[in-house]
Amino acid sequence: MKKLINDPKNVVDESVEGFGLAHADLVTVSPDPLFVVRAGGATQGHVGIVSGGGSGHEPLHAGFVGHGMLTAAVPGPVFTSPTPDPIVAATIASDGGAGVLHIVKNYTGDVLNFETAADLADAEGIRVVSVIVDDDVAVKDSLFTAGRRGVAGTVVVEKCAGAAAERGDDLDAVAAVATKVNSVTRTMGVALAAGIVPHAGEPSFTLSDDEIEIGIGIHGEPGRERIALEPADAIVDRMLGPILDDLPFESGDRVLLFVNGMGGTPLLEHYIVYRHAASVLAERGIEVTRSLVGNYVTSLEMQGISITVTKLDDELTELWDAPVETAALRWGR
Amino acid sequence: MKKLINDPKNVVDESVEGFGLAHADLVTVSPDPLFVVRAGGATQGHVGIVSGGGSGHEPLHAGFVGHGMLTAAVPGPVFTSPTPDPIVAATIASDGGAGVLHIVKNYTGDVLNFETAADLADAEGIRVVSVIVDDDVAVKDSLFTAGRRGVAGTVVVEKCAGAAAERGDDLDAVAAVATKVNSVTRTMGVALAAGIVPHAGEPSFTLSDDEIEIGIGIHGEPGRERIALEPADAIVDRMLGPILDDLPFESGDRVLLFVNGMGGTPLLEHYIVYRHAASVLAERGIEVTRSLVGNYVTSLEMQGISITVTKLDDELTELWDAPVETAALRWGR
Amino acid sequence: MSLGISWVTAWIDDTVEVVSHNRTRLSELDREIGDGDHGENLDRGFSAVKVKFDTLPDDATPGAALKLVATTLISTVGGASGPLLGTAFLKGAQALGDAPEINADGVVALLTAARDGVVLRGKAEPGDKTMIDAWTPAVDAAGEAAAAGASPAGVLRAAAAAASAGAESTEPLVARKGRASYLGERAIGHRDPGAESSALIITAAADAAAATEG
Amino acid sequence: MSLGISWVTAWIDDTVEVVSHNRTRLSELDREIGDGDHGENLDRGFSAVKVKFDTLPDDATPGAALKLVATTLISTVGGASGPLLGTAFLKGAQALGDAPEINADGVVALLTAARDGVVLRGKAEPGDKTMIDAWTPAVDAAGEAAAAGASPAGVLRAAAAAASAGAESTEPLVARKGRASYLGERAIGHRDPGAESSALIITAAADAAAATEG
Ligand SMILES: Nc1ncnc2c1ncn2[C@@H]1O[C@H](COP(=O)(O)OP(=O)(O)O)[C@@H](O)[C@H]1O
Ligand SMILES: Nc1ncnc2c1ncn2[C@@H]1O[C@H](COP(=O)(O)OP(=O)(O)O)[C@@H](O)[C@H]1O
Ligand SMILES: [Mg+2]
Ligand SMILES: [Mg+2]
Ligand SMILES: [Mg+2]
Ligand SMILES: [Mg+2]
Repeated sequence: MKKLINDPKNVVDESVEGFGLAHADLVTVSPDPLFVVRAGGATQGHVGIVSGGGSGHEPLHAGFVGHGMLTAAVPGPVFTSPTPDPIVAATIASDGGAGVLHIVKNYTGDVLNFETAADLADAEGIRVVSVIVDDDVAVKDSLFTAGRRGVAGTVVVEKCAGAAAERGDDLDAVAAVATKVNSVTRTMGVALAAGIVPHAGEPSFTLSDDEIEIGIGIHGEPGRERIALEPADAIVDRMLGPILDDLPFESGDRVLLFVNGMGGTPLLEHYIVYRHAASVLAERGIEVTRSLVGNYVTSLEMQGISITVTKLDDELTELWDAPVETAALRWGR
Repeated sequence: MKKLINDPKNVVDESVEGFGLAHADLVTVSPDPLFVVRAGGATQGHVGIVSGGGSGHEPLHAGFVGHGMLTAAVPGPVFTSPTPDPIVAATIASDGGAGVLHIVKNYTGDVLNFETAADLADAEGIRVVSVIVDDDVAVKDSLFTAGRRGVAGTVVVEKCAGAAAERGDDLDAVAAVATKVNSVTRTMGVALAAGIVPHAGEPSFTLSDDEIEIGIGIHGEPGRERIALEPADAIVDRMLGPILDDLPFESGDRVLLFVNGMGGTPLLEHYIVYRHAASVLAERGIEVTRSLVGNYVTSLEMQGISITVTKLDDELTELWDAPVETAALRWGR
Repeated sequence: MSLGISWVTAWIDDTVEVVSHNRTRLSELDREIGDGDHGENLDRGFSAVKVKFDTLPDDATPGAALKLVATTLISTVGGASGPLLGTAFLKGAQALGDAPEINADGVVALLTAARDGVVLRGKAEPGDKTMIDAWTPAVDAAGEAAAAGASPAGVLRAAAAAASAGAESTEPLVARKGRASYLGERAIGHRDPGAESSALIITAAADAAAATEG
Repeated sequence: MSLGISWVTAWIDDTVEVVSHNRTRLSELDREIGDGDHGENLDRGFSAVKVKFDTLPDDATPGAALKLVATTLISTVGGASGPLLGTAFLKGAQALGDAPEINADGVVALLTAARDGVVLRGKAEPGDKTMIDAWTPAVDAAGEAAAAGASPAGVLRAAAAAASAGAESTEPLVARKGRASYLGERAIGHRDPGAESSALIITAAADAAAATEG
């Protein structure tokens, strides 16, 4: 394992400290308990939005703290949900008197820790509503699984909910926006090579030189099936099929097409994937009206990508387009 | 080699096509000869700015085409300078009557092909001035080398020159800004693992599991020396030393600190590097007034980073802060 | 023959050591069917517990000591296992109240409350390939041993044996909770890391009791 | 005994084939001390030349044919070698003017102009570990052979031998131009890919001339 780190134990603390130094105009870092909050803190009278989860998915979540998106982010250890304490602290710091939305990716650990934190914040007199993101179509949502995972679609949820909070929606309305975005968002991922968790020192799974893993999550979990490497276009077909059939997305729909890199795949390849995905959507009569391409929800240095499609209506388009000023997403300001 | 590509021969064409589809609001792609120009083309009465070079460094250069930065970008084959034809075509498309600046990274191939293109554009009646970027302190600038390479500092040159063109500076003034930025910018890079050129199928160089390569360029060329892996902070010390001593940067200087990922290193690590770099600068009394962190000038999926320091005065700060709206860099609009 | 605070401290000391010793192995089990951090998570938690125990008053009740374990795990482990094991210890502690000594029935009550706490939070059933597959057989075996008149140490010994067998029994299962559930059939053949660590913790309790009684 | 358009087309056909055949090897040489694309670059260029040559009129002069090679290389190769080799062919073509046939002195003029073109663009000197280390010995040997009364094919044979030796002579050198110059001492022990490809091109010219003379 080769990484630009010092002690594996300090990876998250040092990285978040560096993040705070680099973006002092946007955020303030609380070192202990560890969370990242907008410079200036909560906006009085506005709903606060807190998200978080294991580290290793950067820029998610701290990279989305700022005007028009998150109020605070809580980075856990690498690939491990944070404990309730920092979530509670971040929730208190994000409360501007209008309550706080928790945006939680659907993993047992995240759900349980955020749940506990919400109870504790409630005991402090802060109203908390939680929305669970579960956009990953690779996992069957049934009684026999922990349900679909929350993956790249989280960015879209955070962006739109953030815009709703910024325009002054109340807590239930902001939560409704988050729920709505989640309900019209589907994602599927593929890995060519796993990342390496610093304290583990070995890849989470090993693929031979002609294998890829379809339906991976963002924590180095193995995926749904392992197949022989195919041309990019064929892989995109494999991924888009389940995404489009699931909602389903239909001819005439307007969508956001989001090609997300898992951290170790060059941008050159992202756009090759985007090209074919766009043409498949066009063939099906689905109109891509917004796009996002790049490393937004990563899995350390995993090689691979995910494709996310969100069905847009006028309201979601307006919320997507609203000004945002964060380290990783910025427009309109 | 595992990549999300179709035929290695079509990698650049398909990627640029995808880029054009994803960012149709910002750019227009000319497929043959291949170049990327601002949607709407040249701004009448303003200086045009064209840059380009081998592909594989994305988002450089196409990701910087748009308001406040490049007018056009010319992507060559992977790691190979484009030929004069598309450069000429991009130059013609970028001319708004006030002449065109070529920003050229200092590689023999880029310099020669842009030189030829400038002659040909001149023959078409377009005034072209070229500025060569050579910010890489890993290479000795002497009669016995091809001179310093142009690496990540190119982004800073393109940003500030773009802002100067946008505010209406004439060609000589825009070129003077580019030359000035280059003269106060220094960069050094390190690699933990080389990228793989699609048509080569093998890494450009091979490092064992405890080796790193100091002073690498962005084309997979081996670097200045190969050493045993060290903690991030020690590696940063090794890189910053030559950077700071070279200009030199001195106590009281205000600077932009730019930590650039080479493509395969997670953002988590970028900020660990940033953290220590910031503290070294602080110790030396150098004030970091602007920062940039992320994958901006990459070398396919190379694992590694570069550190760039640019000395800022009021003018350069203003040009850096000026609105920019491109696929990869966006603020103020 | 009952167990007091010295048993609790011996149990937790043992657990700290066993978890640290098995850190890599537990993370490796987790890498097979999860995200490879389970050993790391527990080790972070129990290292913190160790530090906290240094400040535990000598006259603390077993319940108070286990509550300290619970809150420390909840606030340091994270992931799924943090809230789950934390709740197990919290509910176990509540079951003990402020009794200074625990008899055989007390041990059964402790284990039962702990298991119920995990179910309350995680909603897993036996056979879902989770830590419940260690806890539930342990609770059952403990009840039987107590009914048969075993000592507290004997009850824990029976619980530990059942927990270990329970952990092993997860190997052929498909998971229905936690990350391993994403894998479907591919989880078959791998032992659940949380069941394994719970068996280790219950075994540490039995070892400590044997030594205490010894 | 002079060389005409049929020699040029045989030369270029040979070159297309030799470059394609050596594509991987040239890129591997370039990977050692450059960026690993030299074979790819030249193969892209000469493949394009092959296509262009299909439309070459039967009565084209050698100069016109070589000019077509030049402009095609310039507009398809890219990198450092594109403008450099392109200029070599361009200047060589200019040296031939519109003469239909080339004698021994013409061959020397062609090679000299080509080499001078490379120097004009790239400013390299002999010993800088570049393609110049193939071209300059080739020019010198050609001049000597012509002075000694060799046939055009003989002149090219001498040039080819010297170019090959020149390419080999780059191995112990430190590079002072091109990407390899970044490596300093680490370039020692590796042959310069551009010198090697130039030797292959000049050798193809000699082979074609030998076949033409038959
Ligand atoms: N719903 C649940 N009920 C009971 N135990 C669970 C549940 N979900 C997960 N677990 C247990 O948690 C273990 C994983 O813990 P750990 O690796 O520390 O957390 P994470 O899965 O968040 O990385 C699993 O092996 C399983 O035993
Ligand atoms: N200034 C120069 N003068 C002469 N030849 C040069 C010069 N710079 C580079 N070369 C030649 O170009 C070759 C590399 O060509 P190529 O790999 O195609 O281009 P690039 O270096 O742009 O990737 C070198 O091996 C060397 O022979
Ligand atoms: Mg985890
Ligand atoms: Mg090249
Ligand atoms: Mg785990
Ligand atoms: Mg090369």
